[in-house]
Amino acid sequence: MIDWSSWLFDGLLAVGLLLLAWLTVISADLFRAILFFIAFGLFMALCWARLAAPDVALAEAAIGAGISGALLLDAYRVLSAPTLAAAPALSRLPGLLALLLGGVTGALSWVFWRLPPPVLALDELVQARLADSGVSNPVTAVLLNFRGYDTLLEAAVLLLPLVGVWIINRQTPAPLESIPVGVTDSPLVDTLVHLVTPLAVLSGAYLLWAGAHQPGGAFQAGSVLAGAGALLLLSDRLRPTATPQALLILGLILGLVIFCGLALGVMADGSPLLRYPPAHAGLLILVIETALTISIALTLLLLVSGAAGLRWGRRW
Amino acid sequence: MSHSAFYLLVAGFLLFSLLLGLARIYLGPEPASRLLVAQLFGTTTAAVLVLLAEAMSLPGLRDVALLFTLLAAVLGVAFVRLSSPGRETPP
Amino acid sequence: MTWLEFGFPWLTTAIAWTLIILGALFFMAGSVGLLRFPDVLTRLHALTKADNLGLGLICLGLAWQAGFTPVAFKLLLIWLLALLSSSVSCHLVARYVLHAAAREQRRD
Amino acid sequence: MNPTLLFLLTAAGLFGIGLYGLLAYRHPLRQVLAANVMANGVFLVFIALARRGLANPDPVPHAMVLTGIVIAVSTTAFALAIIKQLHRTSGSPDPASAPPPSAAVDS
Repeated sequence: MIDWSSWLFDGLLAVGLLLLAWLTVISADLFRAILFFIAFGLFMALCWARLAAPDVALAEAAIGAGISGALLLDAYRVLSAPTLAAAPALSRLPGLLALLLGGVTGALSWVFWRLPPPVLALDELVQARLADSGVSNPVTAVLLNFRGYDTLLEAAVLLLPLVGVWIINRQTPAPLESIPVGVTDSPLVDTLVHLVTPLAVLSGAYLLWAGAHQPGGAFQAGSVLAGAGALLLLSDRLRPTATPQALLILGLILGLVIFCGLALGVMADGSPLLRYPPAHAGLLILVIETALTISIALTLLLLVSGAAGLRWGRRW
Repeated sequence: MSHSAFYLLVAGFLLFSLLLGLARIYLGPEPASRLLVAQLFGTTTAAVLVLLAEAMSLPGLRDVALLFTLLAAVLGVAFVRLSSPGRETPP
Repeated sequence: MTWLEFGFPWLTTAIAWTLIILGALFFMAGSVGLLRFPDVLTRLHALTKADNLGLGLICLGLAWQAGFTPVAFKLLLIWLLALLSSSVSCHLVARYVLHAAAREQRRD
Repeated sequence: MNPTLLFLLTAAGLFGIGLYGLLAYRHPLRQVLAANVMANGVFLVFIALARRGLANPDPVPHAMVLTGIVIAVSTTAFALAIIKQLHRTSGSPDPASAPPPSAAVDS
């Protein structure tokens, strides 16, 4: 019985994903394409949930609901002009192109069909060493201990798009400034801000703390805080500025600095780079994650605002 | 019928109703109507996640649903603030 | 787990499942309303009311089964948050539609 | 046919659809959306394989996709910033159809 109902659910999920992806790609109207893509992101989050990846689903939910929608709608606002309504195919032979890419999909499908069973179960390796990692959520253990190099570099990579946006927007006035608050100036929005902001901070802290033993961690917490920050930007509580503040810069690099500092610091004991002593690993990971959360949240928030700095806007 | 099967079945039914509602993005005609579908997605996704949490015994999924509903309004606010037609202040 | 379970273990399940099925039907009603109603404001009305009632009933059904536990509390919180965000979104979209209509009229 | 294979085939489909959108349309915002669809296809391969034949899902792909999602949204923001700037300076997001800044440059 469980088989039958799970097939129904998985099948609908797969069909929905493919349908939404297709509609995103082919919709002539750009606004429609954006909405289909947002819906696609939500379906993706359901898919992660169904595949037993709650950590991934948390990040996708926070980013899909709070950040990517605001980013895409802002791009649409800047680009919106009637000329963009129709988007003709580039290729003179879209049919041929479709056939070719159908071939790619077919080849990939065939590879997946014939995929040999896994030789090495990384899961067993992780479970065997989990006790030494300082945390009991395997995903957090992988991110911050077993594959700390990756995460360290990703924390650095995350800053690159922001620097890029700064360079591009150097001569442009801070984008949101020019849009009137207009319709969103409502007491209900004030209530929303008053309720959502503390709750988002609370759930960010909860995710950060709980990430040691259940789904959660720096990336998820940072995404939630950035989502709440986007709400503050949109409701004019935060305003973009043309120049960054010193404190903001400090917050942006805090994660990277503390991560590097502790990664190098453990070498004083004679252990290799990034190998935390098991006795203190839990505490070290929490410190790194807290700093990373602040940096990730600020980076995403600044990317949404497209500005170099932020200041407080309208009173609460 | 086991509990898990029942929850999955209901979740599947919700997915189906979600896909039905999608037609409104296509039909439009005005942007606001299309945006409504995004709202439909927010609520329905939360319901599906809560049911999945029970069906798969993954309590972490309830946190996902919580985050979803917490941030669901951001999209609505973004749409209204960013897509005010023209740049003039409303009456 | 609930007090009812002493006499009738099946009754808890029956009540919970009824609530959940009712909730799912409300979701379907919301989708149908979104498709069938003629303009934005009526669609908004159908969608926001039906879906929140649906989510509420599903959460209630699951919470009933969970009994008096933190899980039930979390489900309640999810529902309250959904009420908050969808009522604000609904209000904003409705205002947006009205302002757009007023602007249209002034232009004519 | 098992659930893992179903999701893997879906991932292949997503990749193909995204690639088609990337190559067949020239509007850059559309291409960004298509590239994101492709990226999600790749993520789906990782997560589907993580569950293959194991009691607990493999956490390593989960960790990689988790960071991948955050990186993907920030690179998307970067791409959108470029597109918006292009539109502001040339009046069109399409580099090919934009008028050349001056005749001298356009030799």
